[in-house]
Amino acid sequence: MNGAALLVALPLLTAFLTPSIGRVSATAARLLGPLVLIYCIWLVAGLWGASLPVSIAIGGFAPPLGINLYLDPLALLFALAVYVLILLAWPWTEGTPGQAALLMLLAGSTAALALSGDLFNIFVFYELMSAASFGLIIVRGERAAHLATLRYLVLSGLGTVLFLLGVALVYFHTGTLNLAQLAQMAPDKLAGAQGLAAFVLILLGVGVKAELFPVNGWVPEVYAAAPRWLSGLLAGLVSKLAVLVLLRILVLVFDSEQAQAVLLVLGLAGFVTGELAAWWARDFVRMLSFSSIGQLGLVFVGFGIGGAAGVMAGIAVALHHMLAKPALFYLAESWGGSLERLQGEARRAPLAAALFVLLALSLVGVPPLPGFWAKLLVVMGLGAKGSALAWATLAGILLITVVEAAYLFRLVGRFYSEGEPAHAAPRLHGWDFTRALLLGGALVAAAFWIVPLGHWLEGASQLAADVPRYITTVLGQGGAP
Amino acid sequence: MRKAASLLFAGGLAFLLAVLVAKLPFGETPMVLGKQVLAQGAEQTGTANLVTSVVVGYRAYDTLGELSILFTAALALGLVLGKRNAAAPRDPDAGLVLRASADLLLPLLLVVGFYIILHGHLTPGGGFQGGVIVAAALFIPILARPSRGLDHGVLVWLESLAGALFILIGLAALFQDGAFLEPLLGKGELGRLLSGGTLPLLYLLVGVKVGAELTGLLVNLADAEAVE
Amino acid sequence: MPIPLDTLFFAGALGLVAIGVVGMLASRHLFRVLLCLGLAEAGGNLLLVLSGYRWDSVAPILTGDLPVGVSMVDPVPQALVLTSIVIGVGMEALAVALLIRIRRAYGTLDGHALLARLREDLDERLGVAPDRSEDLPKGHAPFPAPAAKEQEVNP
Amino acid sequence: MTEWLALILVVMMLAAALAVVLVPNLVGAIAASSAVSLVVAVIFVVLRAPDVAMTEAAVGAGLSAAVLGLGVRRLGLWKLNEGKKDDA
Repeated sequence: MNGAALLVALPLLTAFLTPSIGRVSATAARLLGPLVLIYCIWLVAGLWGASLPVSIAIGGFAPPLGINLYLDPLALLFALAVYVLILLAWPWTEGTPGQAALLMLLAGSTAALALSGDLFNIFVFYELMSAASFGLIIVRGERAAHLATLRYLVLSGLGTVLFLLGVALVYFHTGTLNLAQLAQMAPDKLAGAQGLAAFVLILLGVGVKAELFPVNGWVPEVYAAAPRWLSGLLAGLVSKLAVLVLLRILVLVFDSEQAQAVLLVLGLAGFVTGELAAWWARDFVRMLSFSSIGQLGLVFVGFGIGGAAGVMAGIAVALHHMLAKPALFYLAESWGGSLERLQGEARRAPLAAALFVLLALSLVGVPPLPGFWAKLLVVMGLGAKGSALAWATLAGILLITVVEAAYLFRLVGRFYSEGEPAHAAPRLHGWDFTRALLLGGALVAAAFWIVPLGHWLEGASQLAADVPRYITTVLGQGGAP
Repeated sequence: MRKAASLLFAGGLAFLLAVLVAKLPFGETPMVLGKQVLAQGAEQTGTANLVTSVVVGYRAYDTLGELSILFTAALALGLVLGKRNAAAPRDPDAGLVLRASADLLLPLLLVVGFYIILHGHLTPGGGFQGGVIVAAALFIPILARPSRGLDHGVLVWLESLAGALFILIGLAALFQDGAFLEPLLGKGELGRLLSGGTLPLLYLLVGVKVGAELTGLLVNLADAEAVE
Repeated sequence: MPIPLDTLFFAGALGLVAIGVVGMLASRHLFRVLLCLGLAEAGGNLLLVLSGYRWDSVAPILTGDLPVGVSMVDPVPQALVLTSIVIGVGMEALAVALLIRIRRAYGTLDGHALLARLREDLDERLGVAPDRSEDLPKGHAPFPAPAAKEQEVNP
Repeated sequence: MTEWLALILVVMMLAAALAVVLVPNLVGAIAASSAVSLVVAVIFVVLRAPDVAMTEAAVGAGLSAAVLGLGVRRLGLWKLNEGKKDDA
C-alpha cells in the first residue's frame, strides 16, 4: 500500500530529470513522460482492487503528526483522470523538454492534490499546480500569453495570501493541520463566525483555480491566450482538482449551513454570469471559457446542497464537465476563431459537427446524456433541501439553462445553415479530432451504463461524505469521536 | 471609481479580519501537533533543531513539493526569458576592487553557506537559508564580471541530480518495506554533526538544489537583455 | 506597558496584509503591484508564525544548557512559514521575468493600458478584432476594447 | 521592555510598508520592501523563530531585493533621482 506514494513521487522524479535528459536527447525526454504516466495508470488500476478507503502515512510518521495520503474511490478516480487526460493532451510533435517537465510537474501536483489528507500539504501542491500551469501557458512565448499569465499570477498570489490567512486562523483555533483531526475538532472549535471566516478565506484562495465567481477574471484571458489543448486541460483537469480539494475541506472541516449558503450564492453567481457572458461571446474559445465558469458554478451549487446528495450532485457535474470541456477545446483547435466562420460547417466537417451537437446536448442537459443526469441531481438536491435560498437557486438555474441552450443551439443552427462565410475555419487535424472523439465516446458510453455508474458514484459520494469513517480510517479506532 | 471600490473591499477585509483576530488565543494556542513534536521530535528524528525535524522529517513531503515549486519557477523563468541573443551587449566588468573582493567573497560565502546547511539539524539554519547564501556566493563573481557568464549545463545537472536524489532517498525506504521519505540510517547522538540519520543528507540536497536553482534564476535575470 | 502584545502583533500582521492588498488594487504600475503582493505575503507569514507563539517560551531548539521544565514555542508553523517564504520568492522571480518580456513587447507597464492592449491582442488572436477598413458597428463584444492608446503608451 | 521593542518594530514595519506603496521612485520602493523584510525578520526573532528569521532576512531582504533590483535594471526603470510617480 505504501507504493501509493509513487503516484506523486514518480512524475516529480521524471520532471526533475527531464531537462538533463533533454540535453542529451530531446526524443528521450519527450517519450519518458508518457511511459511514466502509463505506469502510473497501471498503479492506480492495481490500487483499485484494494480495500478502500485507506490512509497511508508518508515518512512512517502516523497522522496527525506526519502527512497522510487518503485513498478512497473518489481520490483514485481523480488520480486516474489526471494521468489519462495529461496523456491524452501530451504534445507528441511540438513538445520541448521544458514543456514535458512542466507537464510531469502538473501531473505530480494534481495527483498529490487528489490524494492529500493534510491542509498545508494541499496548499503546497496547489501552489505547485499554479506554477506548472503558469509555465505551460507561456511556453509558446506570445506576448499576450505573457501578459495574461502575469495577471493570472498576481490574482493567484492574492489567493495564496488569503489561503495562508485561512490556514493561520484554522491553526490558531485547532493547532493541527491534518484533515481528519480537523474534522474531529471542527464541531467544537470552528463552528462559529471564526470558522466561517476561515472557510471563506480558504474558499477564495482555492477558488482562483476552481473558477469561483469573484476570482475568475483570469479565465477568458488565459484560455484565449494559451494553446487550445492546454486550455482544455486547465478547464477540464486543473479546475477539477481545486474542486475536489474544496470538497474535502468543506465536507470534513466546514460542514455548516452558512458555508453551504455561501457556496449556493457564489455558485449561482458564477453560473449566471458565466452563461450570460457565453451568450454574448462572438468567438468559440471565449464561449467555451465562459461556459466553463458557468459549469463550475453549477458544481459549487451542487456542493452547497450538503450531505452525500450534494457531494454526488457536484461530483457528477464536475466529472461530466471533465469529459466534455477538453473535447470541445480539441475541436476549438480548428474552430478557434469567430463564430461567423462556422456558417455551414456541418457540410465541411459533418463528423465534428455531429460530435459538437452531442456535447452541446449533454452540456445543456438533454436526456439521456450524462449531462442531464448530472443537472437532474443538482435540481433534485436543491428541491429536497427546501430552504428559500435553495428554491431561489433552483429557479435561477432553470432560467439560465434556457440561456445556455439558446447560445449552444444558435451555434448548432449556424452549423447546419446554408451559405458560406468569407473565411471558413481551417480543417481539423486528425489527432485532435480523434482525441475529441475518444472523450465524446466516453460520454456516450457513460450514457449507456448510467445505472451502474450512478450506483458506483452514489457509493463513492456516501463514502466521501462519511466523516466518522474518514476519521477512523486516518487516526485509527482511537480517533473515533 | 475603481480605486474607491478597491479601498472599500480592502477596508472590509481588514475590518473583518481585525474583528476575528481579536478573539484568537494568542500565546496560548492549542498546539496539538506542536506538543507532540516537542515531546517526540528528538527521539523520532534525532535532530536537535525541532524545526528541522518538521521540515525534513515529519513534513519532508511538503519540502519535496516546495523544491518542485522552485524548480518549476526556475524552469518557467528560463522559458520566459529564452536564449540570450549572443550579439546583445553585456554590462561592462566592474572595477578592480570590486572584482578582487568578489573573488575573496566566493570561498568565504561558500564556506558559510555550507556550514549553515550542514548544521541545519543542530542550530537555526539549514538547506533553504544556506542555499540562498550559496547562490549569493556564486552570483556575486558573475555580477562583478558579466562578460564571462556561467555554464548553465552544470546548474541544470546539479538541480536534476539533487532533486532526483531527494526522491530516491525517499524511495529507498519504500523499497525496504518502509514508507516514502521515512528516515533511514542510525539516529546517532543528539547534537552531534553526524546524527539524525538521512535528515541532514536530505537538507544538504535541499541546499544544493536551492543554491543551484537560485543561481540559475539570478543569472538568467542578469543575462536578460535590457529594455531600452 | 503601551499596548498589549497580541493586539500589537495582530495589528502589524493585518496592517501589512491590508497595506499590501490596497496597494495592489490601487497601483497602476505592475511592478508596484508585485511589491505590494510581497508585503501582503509577508503579513500572512507573520500571522502564521504568531499562531505558534507561546508565552514565556524559548525557540524550539534543544541545546545542552536548557533549564528544566522550560516550554518551547510551536515549531510546526515555523516550518510552514519557511516553505511559504521560499514559494513566494520563486513566484516573484517568475513575475519579474514576465514583466521584462511584457515591457519589451508592449513598451509599458501601466496596468490599464496593458489590459486594453491585451484585449485587442486576444480579439485579434481569436479572429474577432474589429475590422478597421470598414466601419462595422461593434457592440457585440462582451467587453468592447476601449479606444487604443497608442500615442500615450508608445513614446 | 519587550512591549516597547515590539511597538517600535511594528511601527517601523508599517511605516516601511506604507513607503513601498507611496514612494514615487521604484528603487526607493524596493529598498523599503527590503526594510520591511528586515524588520519582519527581527520580529521573528522576538517571536522565538530564529529559523524563520534567518530565512526572511536571507530571502526577503537579500535575494528578493536582488531579484527585484535586477528586474528594475533590466526593465530600464533604474532611476535614482526621478520623483515622478508610476513612470511606466
